[in-house]
Amino acid sequence: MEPLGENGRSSMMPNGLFGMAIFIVAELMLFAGMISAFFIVKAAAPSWPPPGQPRLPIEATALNSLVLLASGFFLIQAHRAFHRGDRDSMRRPLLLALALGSFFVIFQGSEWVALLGQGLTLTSSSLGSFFYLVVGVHGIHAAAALILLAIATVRLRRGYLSPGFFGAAEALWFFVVGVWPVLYMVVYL
Amino acid sequence: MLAIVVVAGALLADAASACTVCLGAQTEASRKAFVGTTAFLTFLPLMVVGGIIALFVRRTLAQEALDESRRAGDLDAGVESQG
Amino acid sequence: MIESIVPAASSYAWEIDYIFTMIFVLTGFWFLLCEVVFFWLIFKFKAKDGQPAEYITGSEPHLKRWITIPHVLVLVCDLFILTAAVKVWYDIKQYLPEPEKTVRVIGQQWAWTFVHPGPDGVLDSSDDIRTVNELHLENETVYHYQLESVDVLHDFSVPVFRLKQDAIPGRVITGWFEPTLEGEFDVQCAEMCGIGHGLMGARVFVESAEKHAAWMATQSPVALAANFPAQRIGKE
Amino acid sequence: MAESIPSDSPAVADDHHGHEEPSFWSKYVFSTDHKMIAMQYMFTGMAMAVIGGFMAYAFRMQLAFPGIEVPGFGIVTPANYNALVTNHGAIMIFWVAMPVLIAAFGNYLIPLMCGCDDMVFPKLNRLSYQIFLLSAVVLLSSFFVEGGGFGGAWTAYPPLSAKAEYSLTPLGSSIWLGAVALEFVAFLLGGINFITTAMNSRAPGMKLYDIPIVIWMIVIASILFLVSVGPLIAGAIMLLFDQQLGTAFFDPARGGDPVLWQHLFWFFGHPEVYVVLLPALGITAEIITVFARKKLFGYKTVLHTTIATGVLSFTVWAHHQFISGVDPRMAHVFTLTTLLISVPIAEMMFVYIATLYGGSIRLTTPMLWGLSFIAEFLIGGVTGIFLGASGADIYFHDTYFVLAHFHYTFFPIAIIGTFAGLTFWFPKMFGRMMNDRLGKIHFWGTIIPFNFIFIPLFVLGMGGQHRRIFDYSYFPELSMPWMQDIRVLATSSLLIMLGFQVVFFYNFIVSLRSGEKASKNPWKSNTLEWTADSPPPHGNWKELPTVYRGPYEYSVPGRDEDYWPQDQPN
Repeated sequence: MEPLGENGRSSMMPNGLFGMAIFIVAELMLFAGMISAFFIVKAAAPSWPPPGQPRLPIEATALNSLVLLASGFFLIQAHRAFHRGDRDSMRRPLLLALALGSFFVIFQGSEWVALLGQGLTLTSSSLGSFFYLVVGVHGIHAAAALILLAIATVRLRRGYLSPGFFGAAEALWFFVVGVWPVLYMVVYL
Repeated sequence: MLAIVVVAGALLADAASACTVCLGAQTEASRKAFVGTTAFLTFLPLMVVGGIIALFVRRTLAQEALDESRRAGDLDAGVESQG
Repeated sequence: MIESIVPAASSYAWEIDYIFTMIFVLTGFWFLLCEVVFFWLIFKFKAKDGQPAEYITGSEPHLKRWITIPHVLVLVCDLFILTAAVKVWYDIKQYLPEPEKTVRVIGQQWAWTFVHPGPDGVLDSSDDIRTVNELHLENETVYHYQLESVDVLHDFSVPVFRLKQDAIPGRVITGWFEPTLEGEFDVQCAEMCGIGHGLMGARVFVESAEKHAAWMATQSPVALAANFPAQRIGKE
Repeated sequence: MAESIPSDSPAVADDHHGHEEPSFWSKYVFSTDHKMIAMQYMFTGMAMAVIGGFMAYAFRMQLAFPGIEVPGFGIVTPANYNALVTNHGAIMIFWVAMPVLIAAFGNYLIPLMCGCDDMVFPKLNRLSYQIFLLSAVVLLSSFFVEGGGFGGAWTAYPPLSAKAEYSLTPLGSSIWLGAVALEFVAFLLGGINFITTAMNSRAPGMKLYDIPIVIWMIVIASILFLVSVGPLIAGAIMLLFDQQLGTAFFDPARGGDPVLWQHLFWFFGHPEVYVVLLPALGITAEIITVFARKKLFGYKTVLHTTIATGVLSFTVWAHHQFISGVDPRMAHVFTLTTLLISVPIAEMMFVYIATLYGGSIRLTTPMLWGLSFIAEFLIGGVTGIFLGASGADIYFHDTYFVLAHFHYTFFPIAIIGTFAGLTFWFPKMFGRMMNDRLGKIHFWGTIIPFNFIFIPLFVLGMGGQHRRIFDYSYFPELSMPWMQDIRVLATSSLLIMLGFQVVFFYNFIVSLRSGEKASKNPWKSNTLEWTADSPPPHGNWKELPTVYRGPYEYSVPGRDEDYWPQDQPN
């Protein structure tokens, strides 16, 4: 049980983390809405994937997903170190998580470029529309979470990283990592 | 109970063709998708928010009990120091 | 109660009127009860000098039952309404009787096109009769309607039949009705469909078998050609 | 609540309020003070209410006297009419009810009633208002682009809303949708703030069951909003893509599904009703307890029924789609849940009525508004049963019966609830009392015409008359003389009601400048906001209060005074 907050206020978790948790619930429903829409359109289609469309790179993305999961794993290590109060040994896993996360986003971007070249565009089919919508929205979240993590890294180096900020940043990144396998299974498989 | 029986009876009855999506195999899939996503969207928030609120309320009530006992402890300590 | 304003012209119209009256009586009872108690309390307990308010927490059993008992009664009323609603819905939307005739209803911005089966009684044959904003029906005949839309959402609404169903582009929606009252009535579009939504009305003519047959005769290509020799009537 | 973090991060509060005399800009425009932001929301909401009311005036005139040149507007063409009804609905719900009830009262009351100096994320709060203001400007600008304002109804069903060739408003529909999306983002940020502040930053000693009901209601409403808005934002992005980028999410000809939008829209649309209802119910609870000098008849009953309502509100949304071509068997489930949700709401009404029992009722202006909320909302509640019962909805769907029903819920919520809260907290907000006599004139001049607007519309709905039709002369059965007389009655009542709002604005401005000075606690109320100065300074209290008991300890036996403020040790 955490101690009473400032002025004896009952504060069960840092404000930043609390606010981020509420935000993440809203974002979860955003993805739930898109997944629902995807299932409805997919079920109504006479054949899936739509004919004449390039195949999504299932294997390459599977590897890329592992990179993302590894990033999440390193962030767990950083989290543990942070809560042990061991700020020195959290720098390395935090940087690794950041690097792997950035790799994931960049790799997804290069995949987009390749698919656009092969003729899968936003308007070419409902598969294309949903692919760019869902993966794009996830990519925006990933980029935002990476920016927060980068700020956290800077603050760690300067020595004023607070539990609230770090909690918020890592919560968003865990959400990005956690929702990706679901999206992968829904959109790619 | 009666309500459940009534609704269940009507659900088990055959769907008519006013059901726009109940004709043919492909529209059958579409119908299932609508029913499935309806259930999904309906129950997901209840589970997520319900879980968070249950956790929050439990922790807060425990915290309040702790505060209460701490306050009682302070009071006792105060009485002792005065005594 | 509804039939005093709008005539009931289909075989299931009475069911809707019945459920309306039922809900009206049940909710009306609760509504009046609540308002009477409410205003009585306001006048009874208006502030008077030297008469302080009572301290009531709401957990006293002899007072709390004034909440719990109505609460259970509301639930019981809900059950009656639910049973009636499920039955009416089942009869109108879920159950589909065998049709004697089928008409096709096509909504588009901003008119209704009706395709009647010709004298042979079958749709999609050469003697189909296609009209715009005029639906001709034979009285006391079970009809199926096939509802389609060309562009946006429309809603096929015939108040006298107590019938309403959305038309969705890309889908064919089948439902049924059986007219029981001869006359001429309004058809409306009940779903916002653009600028002309307010103009998208049509007329439904419910006719006896003889009159209906006579109308069909005037619509046959031969009769039309005789009446308007200069005008070519396009038929698909 | 403070964290020792520099304030340059997006998710973190700045807690280092300067208490020096601020400049005009930092005091009124870029303030992070929750009270100033609340006032900004309040006045923006009121301005939008005037615009929405003017729209109602224009199209009601057209309905009563088809084809006339409406004074102040001109001829109402079909395109105008559609744009007016669409934007009247959207403005009244998204730009009046939400900002005033949740954002304004939430911002004002949560820190004051929970005993803290400000919201936990003040900068986020300011950002939320700025986005909201932007959304309002964007919405209004949609009227002045080529093609005019969006006219596809506030539900914006595709394909009508998705394609310019159907809606004939190539820019208007996208701008409208963008405004709605911006507005959602604003309230998303606001909602995060409300929940975090109320749950994480309460005064010492304020336990969960010591939180005033209105705060609980605003928090639960914020949760409902945050959880339900996601699918609609997803839908709005998809619809915007359909309009501007040529995708086919809702185009049946290219593999999309138009019913999908209704799915995403109503998943949000129904909880939204409870999002605005709950704060109004909470305001009523505060007012009734104060002016009846009574403890709420079962604090926990109200709280638990609110939570039950919140839970059930996620399970009823498909009752808007009974006749829209979904599986007919789904109607049975949603009829069941819709009838079930009437139980907690009915129970809440019973509790409110029972609270009057044994009271010492003072019929001040805020109390009149609070009581009329109950009386009028009951009509809205019972008429909802007709529409929730699938069988009856076949007939009533999209008729004036629906319209009258939801105006009997939304008018008490948005108008009565707002006036109740505003007249009640006016002394606290502006430090002066409002004129009671003018307040009562305004009250009766609003309530009586209101009933004469919408009771006639129930009759028209029973007559099978559909909404959103700009001229009934095209339908012989709907343009019978007695129906036209009813429309004239409704419109003239609206004119009278709008006329009486002048009394309110006069009263508001005069009281603001020269009303009687208000003491700290003019209504002898228990909750914490009445222990601060009127109006409270920046930071609210010199010394933040401590809470010792629940908020509704009125007329406790054995005490000299009939109230017992939450911060008094004994």
